[in-house]
Amino acid sequence: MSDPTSQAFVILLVGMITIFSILALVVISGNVLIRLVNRYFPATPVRTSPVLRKEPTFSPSTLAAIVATVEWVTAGKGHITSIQAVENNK
Amino acid sequence: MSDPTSQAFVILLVGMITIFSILALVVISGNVLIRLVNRYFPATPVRTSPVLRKEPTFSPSTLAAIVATVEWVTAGKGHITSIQAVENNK
Amino acid sequence: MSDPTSQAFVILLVGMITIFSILALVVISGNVLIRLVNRYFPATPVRTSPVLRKEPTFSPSTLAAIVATVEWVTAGKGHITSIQAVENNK
Amino acid sequence: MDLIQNIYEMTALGELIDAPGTVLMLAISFGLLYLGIAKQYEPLLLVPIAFGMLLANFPGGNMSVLTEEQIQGLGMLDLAKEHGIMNLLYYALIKTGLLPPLIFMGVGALTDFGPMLRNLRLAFFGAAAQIGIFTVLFGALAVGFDLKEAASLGIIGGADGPTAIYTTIQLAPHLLGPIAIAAYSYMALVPVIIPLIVRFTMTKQELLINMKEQDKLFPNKTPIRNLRVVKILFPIVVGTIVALLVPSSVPLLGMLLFGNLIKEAGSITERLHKAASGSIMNASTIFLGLCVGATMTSVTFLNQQTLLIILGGFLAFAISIAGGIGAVKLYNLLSKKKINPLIGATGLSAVPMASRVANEVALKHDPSNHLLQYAMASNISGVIGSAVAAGVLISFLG
Amino acid sequence: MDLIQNIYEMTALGELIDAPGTVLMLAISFGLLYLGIAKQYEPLLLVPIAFGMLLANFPGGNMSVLTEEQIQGLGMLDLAKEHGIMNLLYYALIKTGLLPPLIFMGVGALTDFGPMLRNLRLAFFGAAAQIGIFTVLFGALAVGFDLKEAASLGIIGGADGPTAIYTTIQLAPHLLGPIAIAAYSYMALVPVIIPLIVRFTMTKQELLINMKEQDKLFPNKTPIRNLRVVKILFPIVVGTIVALLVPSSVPLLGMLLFGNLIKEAGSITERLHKAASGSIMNASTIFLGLCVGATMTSVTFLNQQTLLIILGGFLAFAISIAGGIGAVKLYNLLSKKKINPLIGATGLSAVPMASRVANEVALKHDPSNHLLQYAMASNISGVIGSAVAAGVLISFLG
Amino acid sequence: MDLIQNIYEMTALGELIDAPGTVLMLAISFGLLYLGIAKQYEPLLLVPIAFGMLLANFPGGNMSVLTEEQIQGLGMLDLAKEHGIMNLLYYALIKTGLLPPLIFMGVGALTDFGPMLRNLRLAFFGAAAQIGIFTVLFGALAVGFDLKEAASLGIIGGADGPTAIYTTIQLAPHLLGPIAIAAYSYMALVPVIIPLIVRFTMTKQELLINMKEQDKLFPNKTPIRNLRVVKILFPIVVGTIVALLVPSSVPLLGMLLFGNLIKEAGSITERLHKAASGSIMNASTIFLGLCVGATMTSVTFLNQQTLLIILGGFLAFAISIAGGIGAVKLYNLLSKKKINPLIGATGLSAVPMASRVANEVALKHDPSNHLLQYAMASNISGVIGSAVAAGVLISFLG
Ligand code: NA
Ligand code: NA
Ligand code: NA
Repeated sequence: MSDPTSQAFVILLVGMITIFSILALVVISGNVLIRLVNRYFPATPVRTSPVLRKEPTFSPSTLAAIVATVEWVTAGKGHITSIQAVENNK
Repeated sequence: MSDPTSQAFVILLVGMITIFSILALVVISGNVLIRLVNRYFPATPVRTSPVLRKEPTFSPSTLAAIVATVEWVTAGKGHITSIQAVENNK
Repeated sequence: MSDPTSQAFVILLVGMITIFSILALVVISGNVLIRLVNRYFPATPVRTSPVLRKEPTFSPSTLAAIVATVEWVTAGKGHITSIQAVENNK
Repeated sequence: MDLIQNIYEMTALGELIDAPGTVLMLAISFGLLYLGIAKQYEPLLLVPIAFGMLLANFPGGNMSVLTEEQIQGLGMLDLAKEHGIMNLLYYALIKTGLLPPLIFMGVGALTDFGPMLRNLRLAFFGAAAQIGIFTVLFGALAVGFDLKEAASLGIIGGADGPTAIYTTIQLAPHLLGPIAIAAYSYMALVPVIIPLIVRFTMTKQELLINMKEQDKLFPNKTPIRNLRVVKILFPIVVGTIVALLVPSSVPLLGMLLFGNLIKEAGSITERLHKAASGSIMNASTIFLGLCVGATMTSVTFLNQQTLLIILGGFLAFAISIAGGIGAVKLYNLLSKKKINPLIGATGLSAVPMASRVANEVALKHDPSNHLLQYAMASNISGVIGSAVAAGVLISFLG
Repeated sequence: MDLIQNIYEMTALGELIDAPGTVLMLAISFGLLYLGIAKQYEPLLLVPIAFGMLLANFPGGNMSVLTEEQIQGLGMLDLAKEHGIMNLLYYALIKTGLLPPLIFMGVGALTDFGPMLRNLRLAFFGAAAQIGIFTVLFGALAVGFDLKEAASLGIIGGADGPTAIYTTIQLAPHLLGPIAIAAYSYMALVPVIIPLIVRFTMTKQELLINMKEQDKLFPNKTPIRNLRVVKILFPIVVGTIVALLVPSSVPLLGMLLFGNLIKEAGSITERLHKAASGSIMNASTIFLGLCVGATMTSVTFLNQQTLLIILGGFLAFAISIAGGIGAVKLYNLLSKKKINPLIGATGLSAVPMASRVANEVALKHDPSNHLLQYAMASNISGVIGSAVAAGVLISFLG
Repeated sequence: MDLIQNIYEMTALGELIDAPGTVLMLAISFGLLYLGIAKQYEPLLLVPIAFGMLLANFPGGNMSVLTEEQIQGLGMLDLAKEHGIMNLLYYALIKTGLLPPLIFMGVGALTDFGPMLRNLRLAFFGAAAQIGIFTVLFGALAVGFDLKEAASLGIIGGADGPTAIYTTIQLAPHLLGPIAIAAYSYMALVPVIIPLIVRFTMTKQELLINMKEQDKLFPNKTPIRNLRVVKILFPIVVGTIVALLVPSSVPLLGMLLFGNLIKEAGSITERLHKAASGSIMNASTIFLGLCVGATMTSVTFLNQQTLLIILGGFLAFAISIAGGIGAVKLYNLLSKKKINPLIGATGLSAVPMASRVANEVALKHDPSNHLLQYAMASNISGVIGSAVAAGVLISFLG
C-alpha cells in the first residue's frame, strides 16, 4: 500500500492509541465493576471457603453425614468416584 | 436398509438387550470372582501395604539395610536412579 | 557393501571401540572436571540452598522485606505473579 | 480518517454489527459462567466451555472451531497457521476422539468399584436406567433429526459427559456444543430432576423401604474376604467381557477399566495412577471444555435444533430415571426382599451426585434410612451401561 | 583403515572442521548455561534454550530445527522420521503457535490482579511503557530489516517472553532464536537496565515521591468491599473488551484471562488451575525452550542480524522504560497528587522483577518508601499492554 | 433371527472363532498382568503393555496398531477416524520416536550421578558389559533375522527399556512388541539372571573381594570438594563429548543429560524438573506401554520370531553380564588393587535393580561387604554405554 516507513508510522499511531484505549477501558470498566460489586455484592464478612455459594440442596449437617458415610464405604480412600467428588470434599 | 423408525426400533431392542446382558454378565462374573477369590485367596489379615506380594529375593531386613545404604550414598535424596526406585521406596 | 556377517563384525568392532572410547573420555573428563572444580570452586562449607550464587542485586534482608510485602499484598497466596516468583520463594 | 478506518477494521465491531446473534452468544456464555461459578453446575466443564464460547464469538480472534468442510485438506501445521490454535486443538484432540477416552481413564482412576462389588445385584438397575437413550430416538426422528443426530441426542440420557461427547463426535459432530452443554447442565440439575421424577412415580411407602433392614431380614450376600484381590481382578474380567461383546465401546470402557486397574494395583503403579487421574485428566478437561465451547458460534448454536436438543435431553434424563424406578418396582413385585426404587433412579449414572440426591430424598422421609452405599452400586454400573449403549449406537450408525 | 574411516564418518568431527562456526555456537551455549545457572538469568527458559542449542549444533544428531522450505510437504510422521524429534516438537508445538498461549494460560493462573485492582489508575502507565516496541520499528527499518522482522524485533521492548515468541512465530520465524534470547536476557537484566535508565531520566526529588503519603494526602480510591467477586468478574470483563477491540490478541490474552479465571474461581476449578499452572505450563516451558534453542545453528545465528537484534532489543527496552517514566512526569505536571515515576518504569512488564527493582531503587533513596504494591499495578498492566501491541502488529502485518 | 444376527455381528465372537490365536493372546496378556501385578515385574511398563494387548486383541475395538503399509497415506485426523485412538497415539508418539527420549529425560531427572562420580574408574566396566548387544548379532543372523532385526534383538542386552524401544522403532518396528516385553521381563528377572551367571563365572575368592578394604589399602581417589558444581557441569561435559562422537545417540543421551541438568541446577529449575520427572514421564510411560501392547496381535506375535527373540534376549543379557565380569577379571590380573567382579556384572545397567542384586550376592558371602555404592558407578555408566551402542547401530543401519 505504502512505503514501509509510513506504514510503520501508521502502526505506531494505531498501536499506541489502541493500547491506551484498551487500558483506559480496563481502568474504567474495572472501576465500574468495583462499584457495582460494592453495591450489589458487599463483603460477606466471615468466610473461610473461597467458593461463592454452596449448592443449597444439602444442609451442612446432612452433608457431613453423607461425607462420613462415603468415607466409611470407601474405607477412607478420600476421593470417591468422579470429578464431582472434589466439590464437597474441600 | 430400512426406514429410520424401524431401524430405531431395532437399535432400541439390541441396545437394551445388550446392556442387560453385559450387566448380567458383570454381575455373574463378579459373583464368581468373589467366590473364587474367597476360596483361593482368602483374607490376608494383617497387611499395611496394598501390594499383593513382595519380590521374594530380598528379606525385609536386608532390604532395609540396602535402602539405608542407598540413602546414605545419595545423601538422602530419596529417589535414586530410575523408575524402579519406586518399588522399594514405598 | 558386504555380506551381513562381515558387516556385523565391523559393527561389533566399531561399537565396542566407540563405547570404550566414550566411557574412557567420560572417566577422563570427569576426573579433569573434579580437579578443576576442586581448584577453582573449592567447597563452600555451610550452604543450605542448592543454588550456586544469588542474584547480587538484593541483599538478603531487603529480599526478606520484599517477600514479606508481597505476601501482605497478595494476602498470603504464596506464588505471586509469574514464573520468576519461584526464584526467590525457595 | 484512514487511521480510524484502520482501527475499526482491526476490531471485531463491524462483525458484531453484522451478526447480532453474537451478542446473544455472549449473553449465553455469561449465563453459563454464572451457572458454573456461582451456581457450581459442573464447573470443571462449564467454565471452560463458557470461556471457549466467549473467545470463539469474536470472529477476528480465529478462536472458533470450523466444520470439516471448511478446513478440508489441511494438515495440522496449515490448519494452525490459517485457523488458529483452537482448530488445531479441536482437530488434533477432540475430532480424533482422543480426549473422552483419556478422561474416562481418569474417571476410572478415581472410581472405587467397592460399593458396587458389595451389592453387585443392584448393578442390574444400571441397565434399566439407560432406556431414555433409546426412547428419545423416536421423538427426535419425529421432529426431523436424522438417525445419527437422534442417537447423539439420546445419549444425553446416559448422564455421562465423556460418553455423550465421544458418541457425538463419532455420529453428529455439528451438534457437539449443544449436546455437551445439555449433558453437563442436566447432570448438574440432577438434584432437581431426580426429586421431580420421584414425586410423580414413587409412593410414600416405597420411599420408606430401608435397604439395611431388608439386608438384615434377607441376608444372602456373599461376604468378600479379600476385597483388594477382587478389585484388581474385576476391571480385567469386566474389560474382557465388554471387549468381547461390544468392541465398539472399548475405547471408552477399556480406558476406564485400565485407569481403575492402575488405581487398584496400588503403589507399584502409583506413578501411572497419578498421571491418569491428575495431569492427563486435568489437561484433557481444560482442552475438551475450551474446544467444545469454541464450536458454538451464533451460526451453529442459535437455531431450532439447539432448543430441541435442550428439550430432548431433559426427556431422555427423565425417562431414564423413570425407567430405573420402574425396573425396581417390577423387581419388587416378584421378590420378597424389597429394594427402594430410589436405587433404580440412580442407575442413569451422574456419579456420585445422583447417589447423594437419592440418599437425601430417602433421609427426608426417614432420617435413619441411609442408602448411599446401595445407590452407588447402581450409580456406578450406570456408567458402564451408558458406555455400552454408546458402543451399540456407534456400532450400528458410525 | 576402513574401520577408522567408519568411526570418523559416524562422529560429528568432520562437520565440526567444515563449519568452524559450530565451535563458537558451543561457546555461546556454554555462556548461556552460565548465565542461566550461575547468574540465574531467567533459568527456566535460558537453561533449556542453551541446552537445545548445544544439542542442535552437532549435525549428525538430527536435533536442529530446519526451515519451512527445507521440510516442505512433509507430514508429522515423515518429518519425525527424516528430521528427528526436535523438528517434530517445533512444527507441532511452536510453529503452530500453540505453546505461547498455553504458557500465557499458566501465567494467568499464577497472576494476582489484586495489586492492579487496588490501584487501577496506575494501570494506565502500562500503556506508555510499550512505546519502545513501536519506535524501534523505524531504526530496524533503517538498518535493513523488513517490516515484519522489524516488528518482531520491536516486540522485545514488550518485555514479555511468550508475547515476543508468539509474535515472532507469526511474523518472522527465522529470527526466533536471537529474539527469544534477547527478550529473556534483557528481562533478566532488568535489575541493571532500570537503574541505568532511571539515573538518566529521574531527579532525586522524583525518586523521593512517597506513594503511601500521597495516598494519605489525596485519598480518593474506591474501597473494594468484595475482592473475591471482583477478581472473578475482572478477567471476564477484560476478556470481552479485548476480544471486541483487538481480536488478534485473543490467543494470548484470552488464555491469560482464562487461566486467571480458573484461579480466582477457587476450589471448584482447582483441578484445572493445577493443570494450567503446573503440568501444562512446565511441560510447555521445557519444549518451548529446547525448540527455540534448537533453531539456532551457526548458519542461522552467526550473522549481523543477530547483533542488530541484540542492540535493537536493548534500545526497545530502554525506550519503553523511559516512555513509562516520561508518562508519569507528564501526569505529575497536570495533577496535584504526584506519582513516583518508577511506577512508570515498571510498566514495560517483566513481572515481577521490574517491580522488585523499582521498589529497591526507591528504598535506596528513602528506606521507608515501599512502593512495591503500586509498581505491581503498572507492571501487570504492562503484560496486557504488550499483548495488545502484539495483536496490533499481527493484525497489520500477519 | 435378524436381531440375533445383528447382535452377533456387533460382538467380537465371530472374529474370535475365526482366529483362535486370539485366545492365546488373551492368555498371554493375563500372564503378563500376573507378572506385572502379583510378581511385580516392572509393573510400570508391563501392566500397560499387557492391558494394551488385551484391548488390541478384540478386532472390532479398533484398538490394535496397524503396520505402516496398512495406514499408508493417512494424515493424523483420518488415521484416528479410520483406525482409532491407539493408532493415533502410536503413530504420533511412538513411531515418531518421541516417547523414549522423553522418558529418558525423566530418567535423567531421577538419576544421581554422584555414586559414579565418586568411583569414576568403575564407569569403565559399563562399556565391557555391552558386549552381549553385539555378539548376539551373529546368532540372530544365523537363525534368519536380517541385520536390522538382529540389531534390535541385540539391544535387549543393553538392559535398558527406552533404549531398546527407541532402537527397535528406528530399525525393526514390526518386532517392537516382543522386544519390549523381552527387555522389560529380563530387567525384572535380573535378581535371577545375575546370580545364575555369577555362579558359573566367579570364584568364592572373587566374591569375597571387599571394595572398601581395597580402597583403604590403595587410597588414590581424588576427593570431590564441591560435588554440587561437579554435578552441574558433568552432564554438560558428557553431553558435549557424546554429541561430538556419536551424534546419533543424542536424542536419547542428550535428553537424559538435559533431565539430569535441570535436576542438579536445583531450585531455579525445579518447575522443569518436576515436569520432566513427573507429568511428562508418567504420561509417556502410560502411552508407551499401552501402544507397545497394542502392537501385539496374534498375527504379529504368535510366530517363531517371538520365541527366538525371547531366547536371544536372554543370551544377550547373559553375555553382557559375563562380559562385565570378564573385564574385571582381566583388570584384576594387571592391577594390585582388586575389584570385585560383581561390579562388572552390574555394568549392563538395569538400574538400580542390578546394583541391589550384586550387593545382595556379596553380602551373602560376607555380611560386611557392602558394595552397593561401587556397583552403582558401573550400573549408571551402563545406561550411557547402551545408549551409545544404540547410536552406533542406528548410525550404521538406520
Ligand atoms: Na449412564
Ligand atoms: Na509489556
Ligand atoms: Na546398558
